[in-house]
Amino acid sequence: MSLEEPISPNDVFNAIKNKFSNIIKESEIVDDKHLIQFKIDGKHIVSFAAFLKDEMHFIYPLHITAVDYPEDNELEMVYHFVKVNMPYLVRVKFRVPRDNPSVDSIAKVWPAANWFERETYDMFGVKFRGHPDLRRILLPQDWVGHPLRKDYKMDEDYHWEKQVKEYYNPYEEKGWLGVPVSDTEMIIQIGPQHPTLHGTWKLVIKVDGDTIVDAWPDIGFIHRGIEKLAEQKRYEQILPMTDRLCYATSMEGNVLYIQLIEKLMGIEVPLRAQYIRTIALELQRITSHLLWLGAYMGDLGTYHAMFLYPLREREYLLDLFEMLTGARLTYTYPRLGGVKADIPDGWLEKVKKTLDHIEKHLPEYHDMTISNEAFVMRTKGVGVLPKEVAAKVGARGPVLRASGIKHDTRKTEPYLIYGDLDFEIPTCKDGDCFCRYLVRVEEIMQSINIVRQAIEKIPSGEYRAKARAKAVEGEASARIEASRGEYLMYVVGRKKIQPYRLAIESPAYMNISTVPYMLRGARYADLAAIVGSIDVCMAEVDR
Amino acid sequence: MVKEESPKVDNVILTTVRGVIRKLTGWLFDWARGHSPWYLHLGIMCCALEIPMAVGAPRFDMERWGIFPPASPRQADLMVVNGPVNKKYARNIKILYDQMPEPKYVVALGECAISGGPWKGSYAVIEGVDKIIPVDFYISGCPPRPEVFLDFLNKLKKLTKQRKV
Amino acid sequence: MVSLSKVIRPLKVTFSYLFKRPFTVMYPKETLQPAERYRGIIQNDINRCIGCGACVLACPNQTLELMAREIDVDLDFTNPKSRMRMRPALDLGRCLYCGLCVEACPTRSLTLSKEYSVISMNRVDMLYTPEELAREKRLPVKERIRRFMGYYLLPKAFGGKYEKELMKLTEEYRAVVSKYGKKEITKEERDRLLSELEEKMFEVIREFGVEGI
Amino acid sequence: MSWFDDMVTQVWSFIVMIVDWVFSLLMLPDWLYEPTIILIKIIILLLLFSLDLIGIIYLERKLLGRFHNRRSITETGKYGLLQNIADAIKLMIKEDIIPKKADRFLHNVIPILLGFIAILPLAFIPYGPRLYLVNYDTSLLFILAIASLAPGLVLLAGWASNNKFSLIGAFRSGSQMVAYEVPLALSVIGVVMLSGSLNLYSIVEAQKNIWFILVQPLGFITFFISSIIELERAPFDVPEAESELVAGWKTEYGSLKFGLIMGAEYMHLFVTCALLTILYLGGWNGPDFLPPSFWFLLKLHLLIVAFVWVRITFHRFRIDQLLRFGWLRLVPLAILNIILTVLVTPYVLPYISL
Repeated sequence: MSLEEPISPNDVFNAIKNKFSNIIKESEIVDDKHLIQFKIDGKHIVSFAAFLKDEMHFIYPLHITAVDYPEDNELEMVYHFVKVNMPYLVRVKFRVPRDNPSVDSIAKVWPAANWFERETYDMFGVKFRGHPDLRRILLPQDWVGHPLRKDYKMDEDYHWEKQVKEYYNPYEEKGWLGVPVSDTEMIIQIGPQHPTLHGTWKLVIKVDGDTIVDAWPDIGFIHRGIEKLAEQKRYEQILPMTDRLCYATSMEGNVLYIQLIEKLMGIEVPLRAQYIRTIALELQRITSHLLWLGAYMGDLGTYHAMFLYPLREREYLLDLFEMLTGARLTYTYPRLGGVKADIPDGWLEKVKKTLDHIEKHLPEYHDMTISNEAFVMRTKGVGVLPKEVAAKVGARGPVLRASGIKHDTRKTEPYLIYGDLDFEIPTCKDGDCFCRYLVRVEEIMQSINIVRQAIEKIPSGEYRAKARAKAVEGEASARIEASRGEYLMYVVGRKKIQPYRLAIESPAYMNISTVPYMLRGARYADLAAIVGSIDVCMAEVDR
Repeated sequence: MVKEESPKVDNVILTTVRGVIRKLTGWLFDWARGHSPWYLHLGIMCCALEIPMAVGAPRFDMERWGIFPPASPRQADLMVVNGPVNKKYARNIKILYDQMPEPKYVVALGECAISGGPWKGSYAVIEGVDKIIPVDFYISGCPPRPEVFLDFLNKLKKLTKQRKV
Repeated sequence: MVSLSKVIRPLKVTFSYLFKRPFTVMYPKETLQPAERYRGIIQNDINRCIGCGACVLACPNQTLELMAREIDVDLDFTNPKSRMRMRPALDLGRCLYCGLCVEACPTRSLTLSKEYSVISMNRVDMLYTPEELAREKRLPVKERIRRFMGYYLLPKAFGGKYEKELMKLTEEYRAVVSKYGKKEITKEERDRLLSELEEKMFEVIREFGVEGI
Repeated sequence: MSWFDDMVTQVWSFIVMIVDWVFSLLMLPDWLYEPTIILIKIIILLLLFSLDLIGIIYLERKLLGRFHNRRSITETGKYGLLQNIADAIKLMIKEDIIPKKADRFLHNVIPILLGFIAILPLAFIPYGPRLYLVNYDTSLLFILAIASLAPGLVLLAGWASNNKFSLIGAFRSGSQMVAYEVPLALSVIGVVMLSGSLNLYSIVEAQKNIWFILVQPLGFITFFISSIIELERAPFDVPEAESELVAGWKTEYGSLKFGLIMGAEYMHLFVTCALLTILYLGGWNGPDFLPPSFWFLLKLHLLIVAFVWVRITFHRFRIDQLLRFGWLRLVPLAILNIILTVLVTPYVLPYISL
């Protein structure tokens, strides 16, 4: 069974069942929810993961988190796994005692799980035995308490006033920077506010002369605790928070959240609403890629012409979104059972005209980049992520496809109406910055082609089914193909109108964790090209 | 010490001359400060896509008001905070604020910077930038339209007169 | 060697832009019309509003709060039965412009306006009393703070340690008003207690740094 | 064309008449007469040059806008003309911060020295047939010598601001500038061979009926590219505003010092474009409907448009690509250019009016 060879969910289910029959307590395959679920005994998670990775060729652990049940004094660990061209998600759950829980870490088997386990330690206090570098990831290192536990008191005031007054830097004191530095090496901190980092995260680099020896990304500078806030708000009130998840693509956060709640409550969505959502998603993908193109070019050369041409095209698309939803950036447009309001008349013609305009300008972008000697010299063969490393390390979306792996949720698990639209998935071979540019521009053309097909086939009909949020017992997990990669949300519903636990996994979170693998051995001046090519959206990473 | 001469005459001449100079330079300095606000953008969250990016883009061009985005805080005099400030990032904002030379203004842009916006009540977010650095102007909007920032730049001269720094 | 075509082609593209019309909208003279559905600052028609509080519940950020109107000043706004005569007030410093309250309003009195430009020098300008929300008139800073005494919007507007102090004072303020509502204290005694609390609140706000007080 | 000469002579004779009147009034000694004339010439030159400097900065920012398809600087003054004056005044009234452990004296002196180096070559550039301050026989050599002082000062600037990043930036820009004086000088040899003299005035004289760019296209390209690198402008601004160094060696310089450094950068741009026009585009030679010095300024500003055009289209190079590009491509090109001129001169000589 190679990595990309399609396989039916039942064979996977049976293969796993008879391999691990002794440790599996419960196992079920739920067809309408596209889910294979196992409840296993926690001690064998490492062998379970190793089997999935080596024999079954699963591509990466999509998400690792925990749910806190204080009444029966237990924490439930939830693992999601994904296989290319296998439409069902594999969810593995097991219980762990609540006071100082400890679990075997699968980071050795799958380096992609490294950051998820650090985050679960940060938020729940679950100690992962054998984890290479178990530190807090989102909260400051000297934070006390684990916020996502139910009994976490929120008024414990972290001493940020003291920090502000005396420029006290916890890192120097705690000495996590105590990395062995030989005489020719130097530690450089590229601070949270820096033009090339496209957002507020810190990159600590160990430089030997001009080559980078090692790199440690440090995130959490806009961590807002969305998952904790979501537990206090009703289902409709969480909607405005989801479009501030990834601000460049807020429609994707909205549609994913609404689809998750519809899956939880079993609400049917009329066909026209599905068409409107697909068109909005694909337009949002074009906007996000154009934004990345502009920011990346501005990164490679200040005041470069290509810094502003894509942003000009993006203005046309923002006007379209303003006509459709009422806001330029934060839409809150989908509602339970459909969308807030129907398409305004004359909107579809305007969309067609805008897409023709963008298509007319794409060859101009190619002239300025592919046939521009300076761009080719800066990006060819820079920041290479080979195919096997990309799978192991958990790169997502365009970064994964640029390394040659043809994985796209729109094809593996067709949601909305992607099933009956024909489009291909662009991939590239050698996984360097130049390939990532090619993959993203090709994706713009594919999205234009998708929107055109959807506009022809859009049916008339009502745009929203009668549906109200109600308290539902159960859990659900939904995933879509966001512009930065595979995007997953997992919710546990209890008797109340508010979600008991809402877990959000963002693709850019994993793409940032691949930065050290690209930077090792790269040249110091290539930092801008490599970091820029990942298309990082920090609000989605820090949640 | 020539004391007996009429001190009033000297004072009158001195004060009028000094008054004229102060008036002229006052008007000139305000005009200069109003017309070349070099801004230091922090680019924290969604407002970063509206104010520095969309406003710098060809459609709403902020360079028409003379904004030249310098790279280092040493040469900036308008600090635009455009996102939520969380407890891990507070220290960096204070350092950047102190590095900027003296006639400087802080613009709290968008709901997150004014009052923590949608994240009020979260354990990690500080409610409003004015808890860390003195804020001169509040611009509401989530995110505010690019025209609002252009409106602000247009009125910057009058606003700086009221806010004597 | 540097292949010549890879140098000439990009130069040709940028040269062509020298003669194209700039794409800039000259803001003060030509302004872009916001779209027909644009979500600007909300607007409330005081006569159609029945004070049901559906918008207060729908708001994800609790930026709306029911407030006694200017005409019946000494209404006891603490007991829930007098809700019918109260109208929503807004704190624009925390409003997300998401439009959920407009959808929740049963009598369609809350609508979205096309205005979007709010630039102010102090934090209190962002609090909108029901009359200001209906675009009737703008109160000066001192009157607006006095109107907001006793409501939770005022302490929430400042946040941090100011919010804790003001919240305590607001609780005392509301206790006095409800006592007067239940006829336990006389009008003069109430006014004396309230003016004391107002002085303390102004002290805290002055420390926060709002001009014009 | 001659109205311009008459106007200049009238103005100059009027000034000389005033100086004589002042001398006779105040009975000043004779030896003082010559220096005051030179002093007045310098003052006039600096006044005109600062006007042109503001024009250059305005031209560059407007061009940046037009290449980006946007309209930049329209709000200050009539068409934004007063923008640079506003910037200059604002920079004057900013507070001046000197880093704690930095070398105070050097930190203050270096921007002034940089400005001085940028202004000095102005004296040797012939703006018109009779419009020049000084006419030395080796003025070209002098200008190239001044240009080679800049890397030393940049290194001192980086060291004086006591900041790890600006020190790295200073090393890089120093190495970059030193590396590119070699092709600069080599490409000039071709012109000197053709015109037979180091004096800028006679070089322009030699180009009366044939511009050296037609004879020396290779020399023009190498000089153009190496001067872009010398000025640290966009496609090659590796140290300044590079990804990991916030603003290269200019990080720690605050208000007026930053203004001086930026001004020195644009003055250096003016001097380089002047050199380019004199060496290759035949300084003030041009058809008769315009006075000669207008031709000189027109060509100069067209070259500034070319500099901005290159800045817009190409991305920034890495430091190693830059140095490899310099040593392995520019220097051989320059040497090839010299060899070619040796072969070509017998055919070209009759056209050159010595």
